[in-house]
Formats: sequence, structure tokens, C-alpha cells
Amino acid sequence: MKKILNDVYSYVDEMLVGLCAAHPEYYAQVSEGARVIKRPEAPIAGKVGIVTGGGSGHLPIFTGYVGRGLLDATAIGDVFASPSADQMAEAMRAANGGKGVLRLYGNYGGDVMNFDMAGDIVEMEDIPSTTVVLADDVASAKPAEAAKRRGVAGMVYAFKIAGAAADAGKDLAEVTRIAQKTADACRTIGAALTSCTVPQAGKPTFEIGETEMEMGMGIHGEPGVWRGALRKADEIAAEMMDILLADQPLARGERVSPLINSLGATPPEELYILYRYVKARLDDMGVRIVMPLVGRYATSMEMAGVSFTFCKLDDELETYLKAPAECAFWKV
Amino acid sequence: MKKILNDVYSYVDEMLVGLCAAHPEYYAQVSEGARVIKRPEAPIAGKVGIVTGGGSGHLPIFTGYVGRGLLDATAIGDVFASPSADQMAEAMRAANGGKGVLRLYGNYGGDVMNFDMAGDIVEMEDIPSTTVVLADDVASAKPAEAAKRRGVAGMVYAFKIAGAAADAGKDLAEVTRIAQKTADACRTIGAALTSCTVPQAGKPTFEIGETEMEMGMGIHGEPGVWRGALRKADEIAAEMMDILLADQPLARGERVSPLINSLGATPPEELYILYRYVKARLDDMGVRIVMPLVGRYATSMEMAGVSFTFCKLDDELETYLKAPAECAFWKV
Amino acid sequence: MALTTESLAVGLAGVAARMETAAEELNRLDAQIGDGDLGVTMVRIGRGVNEVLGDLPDDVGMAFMKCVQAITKVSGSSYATLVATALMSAAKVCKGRTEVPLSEMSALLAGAAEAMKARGKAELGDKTVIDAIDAAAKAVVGLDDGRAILAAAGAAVDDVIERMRDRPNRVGRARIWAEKSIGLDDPGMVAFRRMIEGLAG
Amino acid sequence: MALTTESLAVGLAGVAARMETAAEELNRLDAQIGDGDLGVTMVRIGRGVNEVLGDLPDDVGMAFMKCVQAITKVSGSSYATLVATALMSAAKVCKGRTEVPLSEMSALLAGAAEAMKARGKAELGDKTVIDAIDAAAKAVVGLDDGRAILAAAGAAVDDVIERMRDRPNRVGRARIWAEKSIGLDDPGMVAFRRMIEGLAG
Ligand SMILES: Nc1ncnc2c1ncn2[C@@H]1O[C@H](COP(=O)(O)OP(=O)(O)O)[C@@H](O)[C@H]1O
Ligand SMILES: Nc1ncnc2c1ncn2[C@@H]1O[C@H](COP(=O)(O)OP(=O)(O)O)[C@@H](O)[C@H]1O
Ligand SMILES: [Mg+2]
Ligand SMILES: [Mg+2]
Ligand SMILES: [Mg+2]
Ligand SMILES: [Mg+2]
Repeated sequence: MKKILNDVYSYVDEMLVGLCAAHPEYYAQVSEGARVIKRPEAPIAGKVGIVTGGGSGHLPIFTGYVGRGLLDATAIGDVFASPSADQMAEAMRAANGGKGVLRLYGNYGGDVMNFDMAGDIVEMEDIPSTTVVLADDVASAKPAEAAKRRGVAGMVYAFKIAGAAADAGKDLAEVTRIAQKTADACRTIGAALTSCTVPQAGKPTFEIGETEMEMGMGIHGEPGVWRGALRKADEIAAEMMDILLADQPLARGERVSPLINSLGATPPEELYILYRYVKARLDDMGVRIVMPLVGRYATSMEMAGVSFTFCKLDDELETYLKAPAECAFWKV
Repeated sequence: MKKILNDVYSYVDEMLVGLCAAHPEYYAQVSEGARVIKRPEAPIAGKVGIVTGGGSGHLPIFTGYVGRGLLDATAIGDVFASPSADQMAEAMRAANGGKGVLRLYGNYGGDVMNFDMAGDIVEMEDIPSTTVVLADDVASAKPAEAAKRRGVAGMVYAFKIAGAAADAGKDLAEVTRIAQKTADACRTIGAALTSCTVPQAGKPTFEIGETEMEMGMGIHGEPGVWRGALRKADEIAAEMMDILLADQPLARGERVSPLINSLGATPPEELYILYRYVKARLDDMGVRIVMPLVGRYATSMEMAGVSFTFCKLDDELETYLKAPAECAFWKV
Repeated sequence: MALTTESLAVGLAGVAARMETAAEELNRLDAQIGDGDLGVTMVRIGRGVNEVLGDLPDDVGMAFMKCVQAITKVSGSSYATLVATALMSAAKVCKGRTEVPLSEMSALLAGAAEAMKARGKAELGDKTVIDAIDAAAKAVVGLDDGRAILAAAGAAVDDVIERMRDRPNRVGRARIWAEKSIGLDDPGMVAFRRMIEGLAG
Repeated sequence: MALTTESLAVGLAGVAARMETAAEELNRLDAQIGDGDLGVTMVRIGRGVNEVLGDLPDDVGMAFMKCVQAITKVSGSSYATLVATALMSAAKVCKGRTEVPLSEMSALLAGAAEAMKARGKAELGDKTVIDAIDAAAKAVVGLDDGRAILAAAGAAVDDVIERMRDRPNRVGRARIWAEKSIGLDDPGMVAFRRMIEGLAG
């Protein structure tokens, strides 16, 4: 296993210690070893709190997006494993500034069960809370079963836009509405070229041939739509765009923010080659591009591959997307 | 070759098209296909221009650091290959706002020859220029031959600090002095876990065993200090710090900005595990940490591995390091 | 016969012990269609609960609640959360009582199954632990003797594992390996079977 | 005999043609101790220069300068920049003249070697193209016939390649493979030899 670590069991804890040590202005541990990270100034009185959570191994997702105009707290599990309901309840307490808390996270069975459980726990403490679950991975279920889809890089838009709405002083119902609207506006498709390695597993999550790629693969190696020979950049981009547009058409005059995301090892050079295609085609379609994002926004450690997310915007979402925000991984 | 591209010969050009399309507020092509990128507002009258250049495949280095408070223009070669003197001269013209131009780049034979040649060319056009070459890779030559060392991630500090000095209105001699002082204050050591693949080569630059690492390896795969079994994170960090401190001691009360840099595939999780060690040890030594940088600042495409850079600071360098700056990859 | 905090503690200690020996089997089953951590999860649950057993309140409902807390603390695995959910539903029913007649066991199990369905958004027939609990609930209707209850529940679970084997898993991580899961035992159902063995001591 | 723009153009066309056939050999030699692109570089130089040959000014110095520009445009390889540097030094000497006696060839070569030393921060004996040019400069002292110059230069270069073979490369990319380079011909010296062959037609 080619990973830089001391001990597979301390991977997450040591990572969080380093993260908070490097960026104390953004991240603070709620208590040592709790794996709950909050903004140092949280809870912020009078502001709706936003929490997320999920498995480690996806930086900047989840913890990275704790920051001004973004999230208030997060609960972190082992690599690719849900944090416990207990941690999530703790994150909600840390985020609650008296106006309630939005739970905003990706649609994975374990995470959903635990966040619901956490909601039950803090309800007893009179913390009102709501839930918005991202289910943007179009490859993970047919449109008819869209609610079963997994949540992937669309989270980045939901964090940003909901975070801006909370920052603007909106109440819990309103922040929740806007978060849900963002979640509904996001579609993502991924393609993997190589596997990553979960430290505790010690070997690659899946095998894939030297010249193969897998279209539609999930960020933990969940099976995709097809596996076959590695294609040219423009062919890959074309197919990914076709899939996204089939699920959520974009008409002339509409606007979209595209996120061309590296799953980890794929370098920015190659993301820009892909973006070149995406931009030309959207221009051709007469679709207006707003704040294109190209980089590593939602990853699977050292996995090579990319995902495309299209977040369809209207005036409201565009305003919140462009509002100032700040964390160690992203400044707007 | 597991790379996302259309054609190995158009890799660089398509990358630059995508980069400029994604971030037109930061990057503009001087002319189509010229592989010379400048700030859209360059040349900036009355400001000293700063240019850099070198091979592609190191984003954010080189082109990424074109931006306010950073660089004015850059000349880009094929992956890992020097741009031509002609491109460099073009970059210097694009950067010259009438106060002369600093050439600030890494110590590689081809780059040095070409930048010197470019200096000869623009001298005929009455553009005054100076040179500062980064030679921060301590593994590439003994202290006695320090001038022969290669330039690696220390460039990030030189770009930032010299860029701030130029932004502050300093003249060419002064910007040059400050850039040289920064170059002298930087020491870097790298360690590689896997190779990257140069598109035109089509296969990994070097072979390395499934459980091996190489200490001191250069960013193009130049041989290092030792090759052996992959060590634990803290052991790697300790050795890298030992090497840096032997070359440039840090006494109690002195200050340093440490850069824990991924060469590409190594995820931020693992950088933070390393930073945890670095921070604890510097704290222990009574050395003050200023603006620690953890992330992908100077890469070799999909190479797995890390580099540590220590930039020793005084009041002057610290002020410029913390001054505002902005490019698509980094905002201060 | 009645359930008291004391008998609950004895039973749960037995479960914790059985989990240590069952861990390998459960990891192996989970690895075939999931992430292979179910044994680890069960050991964590067992050890977590073990830590609070010496210190349970007499109120059976509160005793259940304490176990819920212990479990949500040590694991975020689906199964741990489902077990915690089941115990929470029992806690609500038993709250304020120091003795709960074993004749209520069927209703407790049925209530747990309902809570788990809601939590996991699963249905009967999806080949999950819920099918096993539902079968147990039905098998112990009218029984009020501990041994008899465990025997009937165990047999019912064996039977439903058998009946479900050739069907696909429809929820949880195993859903994406639905075809592959045909012919394999659901790890969560087997874990419940081992818990019953643990209760039987 | 004298060097004119016309004879220069004929000679360079011959060099360009020879580079097309030498490319593979030069790539192979460079791959052993460098990045394997020297053949590609020489082809680029040849084609770049070819494009301006039809359009050279009569001033021999200016003609050299035009070639310099053509070369710095097409390649940033070390060798291209060294060749451009050499031609630039010749340009300075020949500027303002339409005829340059071939008896100056030794001085032109020696001047080029000096300029390249400065550009590449290399010394004689570092096993680079500079050793070859220096040897050629010395071999053609006093000669003023084109054929004789090419023959003497070619022999001298063959000889220096031979003599240097068992020494290590000390500058450029090959420096890091110094040990490995012992026993191998320096690709830049061989490229210069092939250029002489091209000039000879
Ligand atoms: N949504 C669900 N509803 C009911 N039971 C479930 C659900 N998800 C998982 N299970 C049960 O839990 C078992 C797997 O538990 P566990 O290994 O903890 O899951 P994971 O590791 O995926 O979090 C399954 O065999 C199944 O019986
Ligand atoms: N600094 C230098 N000084 C003199 N000659 C050099 C220098 N560097 C390279 N060379 C010559 O150039 C040849 C390699 O050229 P080239 O393949 O273009 O280099 P690179 O690909 O590393 O830029 C060497 O064989 C040597 O003769
Ligand atoms: Mg599992
Ligand atoms: Mg699990
Ligand atoms: Mg070469
Ligand atoms: Mg080269």
C-alpha cells in the first residue's frame, strides 16, 4: 500500500490534528479525538447552523468546507465509513446558534440512518433540525429512482449556496428550501481510471486494467455504467455531458455552473483539457457559464478519474453561489 | 498510459486553452498557440514585471501563479521541457511595464540557457532585465555546490514574495534583491512514491517497486539520495526535516514558513499527517511557524510523493509573504 | 417471567461474549457483498455495551436508553444504528417500568422491526435483519418463558435465513451487488441469529 | 573561397536534409543519458531553418541572425539554444559583410565555442558539443578551401568523440547520469558530426 501514514487506525485522527494545526483560523476540534470539527467561532448566535458529515478520504469534502459562508461543523468517520450518530449529534450541538440546524450531506445508507438518529437525539434537547440529502450521482440509479442516487460532488454547490443563505440571515426553513433547490439542480457523473486504497483495507478497492476506465463509477468504487478501454478526453467529456444533459436538459439562455473535478490523482492539466471541451459545447448550446470550477473539490484520495457536475442556476442560486466564502481549500 | 488527453502533441496547447477559458480573469494568451500566458491587464505601467517559465506538467507551477501580487507572464514548454528563448522574450515583452523585468525561475540547464538568450534578445529592444534562479533542492547537490541545485517548490515563495514587492512599487533592483533573498532562504527536499508519465513518452518516467520510495528524487524523476522500503509518515517527515535543518539551521525564536507539498497523487489527508509531525517538532524547537502551506503547490502531474520546503523569514519577507495575492490556485 | 435490568444485563453480557467469537464469520459474510466490517461492528457494540452493563438504572426503559447511547458512541455502521434504533423503540415501551413481562416480547420485537424499517427505509422481503426480527416477533407470539422464546426465535430466524438465501439483497451496501447476493446469507440476519445464541448463554 | 549568403543557404539545406535521416540515431543516443529528444530537436531546427533559407538577406551576418530567430522559435532544447548561440556569435562577426573568407572559419568556430561555453556554463573536457567545435576550430586553422575544411573538421570530431568516449558527461541533463555516460558517445557531439556531413552534401 503506497500511502504515507503511521498507522491505519490513526489515519483519520492524525489527519484531523494536522488539519486543525495548519489552519486554526478555519478548523477546531470540538474535543480531542471526537472527530467533530467546527468553525472556531461556532456556534454563531442568530445564524442557522449547517452540518455535514460522512467518511474520511474525500478532502476537501467534508471537513474542508467548514468555514465562513459554508459549513459550521462536521462529523467525520473512518475512511469511507459513516461517523456515528453520537458524533453527528455533537456536530449539531456545535453548530446550533439558536436558530436550528440543517443537516446537509450525501445519500448513503449509513449516513442517512445516523443523521436521522442524531436528529432524534438532539430533538430531545430542543434543537430543531432539518435534512437535505444530496443525490446527484446520475449513474447510481435511473431517473425514476432518483431519490436512491448517491450524493457526490454536488455537495460542493449545496454547501456553498446554503452556506451563503445562512450567512445572509435566512431562517431554517428558508435555508433548507434553498439547499434542497440546489440539491435538485445538481447532476454529477464520474469516471474512474484507477482505484484508491482504503488504509484499513491495505489494498486497492477494485482492480482495473492498465488501459481501462469505468464510466459512472462511484467515489468508493461502486460499479458504474460500463468498463472498457480508456477513451480520448473529448470522447469522455462528450459522453459525460450527454449523460448529464439527458437527465437535466439545458436550453439556450439558461445558465449552469460546471464543476470539472479530479477524484485525486488526475492532474489539473487534464481537467483543463476536459474543460476546454465542456466550455466549447456549452457556448455552442447558448448556455451561459457561471463560475466554472476546475480542480479537486471532492476526491477519493489517490483515485485517478474525474467527475462532472452541472449545477443549473437561477438568479437566487447564482447570487448565493457568488457570495463570499472562505475555507482552507476554497475562497470565493 | 492512464492519462486523460486527446493527443500527446496537443496536451499543452489544449491545457492552456482550457485554463484561460476557465479563468479569463487571471490568464490570457499573448497570442493563440504561443504558449505565453500573461495577466489580462499586463503589462502594468510603472510596475516591475516578473516572468517565469519552464516545462508543463507542474501546475500550479508555472502558469498558475500568474496573477495579482504574483507573476505577470510565463512561457510554457512541453511537459518537462524548456520553452524556447523566443517564448521567453515574448513573455518579457508582455510583462514589461517600463520598469524592467525580473526573470524568476528554476535552475535547469535548458531553462537557464534559454532565459539568458531571451535576455540577450530583449536587451536589443531596450528592456532591462535581471535574473534570479531558484536552486532550493538540497538533494540535487552538496552545499559546496549549492549553485548547481535544481529549483523546485521554493519557487512558490519566490513568486509570492517578489510579486508582493513588485506590487508594492519597488524598483527592479529592489525586487531582484528581495527575490534573491527569498531564493537564498528556501530549502526543499522531495520524496517520490510513484512515477508520473510524460504524455509524449507514453510510459512511466521511472520504475519503482510496489513498496518502495525514493528520498531526494527530483520532480522529473532525477535520482535521489536513497531508494528503499516505504517508511512510516513520521519517519519520512523526520528525515526530510533533518536534511533541511542540516542545510539551513533554525534557531529558537527564528521563524519559518513550511510548505508540505503533494507532488500530485498524494492526497491532502496524508499531507496533514506529515504536517502534524512538522508542526510538533518546530514548536518543540521554539521556531515560530508563519503561514504554513499544505497542499498541491508544485507538482509532477500524477506522481505520488511529497516535498517539504522551509522558507526562513525575517520581517521583510514575512510582510511580503502575507501581502494579498490572487490567482486561480491560491488566494492570500 | 419478566425482563428486568438484571436479566437484561446478563443477556447482553452473553451477547457481547458471543460477538467476540462470531466476528470472523460476520466479517467474512459482509465482505462478500459489503465492506466486510460487520464483525468489527458487532465486537464494538458488544464492548461498548459491556462497559455500561455494571451501571444500568433499574428502569428497564432507561437501561435500554443507556445501551443506545453506548452503541451510537462506538459505531456509525448501519447495523449499529439499526440495533440502536431497535433498542430505542424498546426503551420507549419499557420506560418507567422495572419489570416487563416476557409476554410482551413479541410486541417489543415487532415495534423494533417497525422502527428499523422507518430508519433504514427498508421493507419486509428486502433481505435484511428486519426480516429476521419480524420472523422472531411472529414466532414468539403468546410465549412468556425465556428459554422457549429464545428457542422459537432461533428456529424462526434459521428458517427465514434459509428462505431468503436465494433472493437478492435490496437495500444497504449489498443493493449494488444484488445479483451477486443471490445464494448468500444476509450478514445482518446471521448477526441477529448469533445475538440470540448469545442471549441463550 | 568565401562564405556568402548563397553558399550558406546551400550548406544549411544540406544540414536540414541530413537531420531527417539522423533523427533516429540521435534520439537513441540521447535516450541513454538524457530525455531522448535530440533527434526531434535537430529535425525541428532543420525544418525551421529551411523555412527561412529562401529569404535570407545578402548581409551574411544578418543571414545568420535570421537563422537564429528561426531556431529560437521552434525549440527550447539545450542543443537548439546552443546552436542559436553559436550562430549569433557568427552573426556578430559577419555583420555588414556579403563575403566572409573561409580562412576565418577557424576563428568563427572558436568564437562560437566561447559563446556556447558562456551560455551553457560548460568547460572544455565536460564532454559536450563544445569539445567537438573546439576540436574542429583547431583542425581548420589556416585552411580556406571548403572541402578541406569539412574533411579536417569531420576527422577532428571523429577523433574527439573517440577520445571522450570513456569519460563522464559533466554538464546538462547527462550530468546526473555521469557514471552511466562513461563508454557512451555524447549525443551533442555526434549531432555536430552529422551537421558537418550535411554541409558536405
Ligand atoms: N437500510 C437498511 N435497512 C435494514 N437493514 C439494513 C440496512 N442497511 C443495512 N442493513 C443490514 O445491515 C447489515 C450490514 O451492516 P453493516 O455491515 O453495519 O453495514 P455497513 O458496513 O454498510 O454500514 C446488512 O446485512 C443488513 O442486514
Ligand atoms: N550546458 C551545456 N553546455 C554545453 N553543451 C550542452 C549543455 N547542455 C547540453 N549540452 C549538449 O547538448 C546535448 C543535449 O541536447 P538536448 O537533447 O537538446 O538537451 P535537453 O533535451 O536536455 O534540453 C548534449 O549531448 C551536449 O552535447
Ligand atoms: Mg459492513
Ligand atoms: Mg461499514
Ligand atoms: Mg535531450
Ligand atoms: Mg529536451
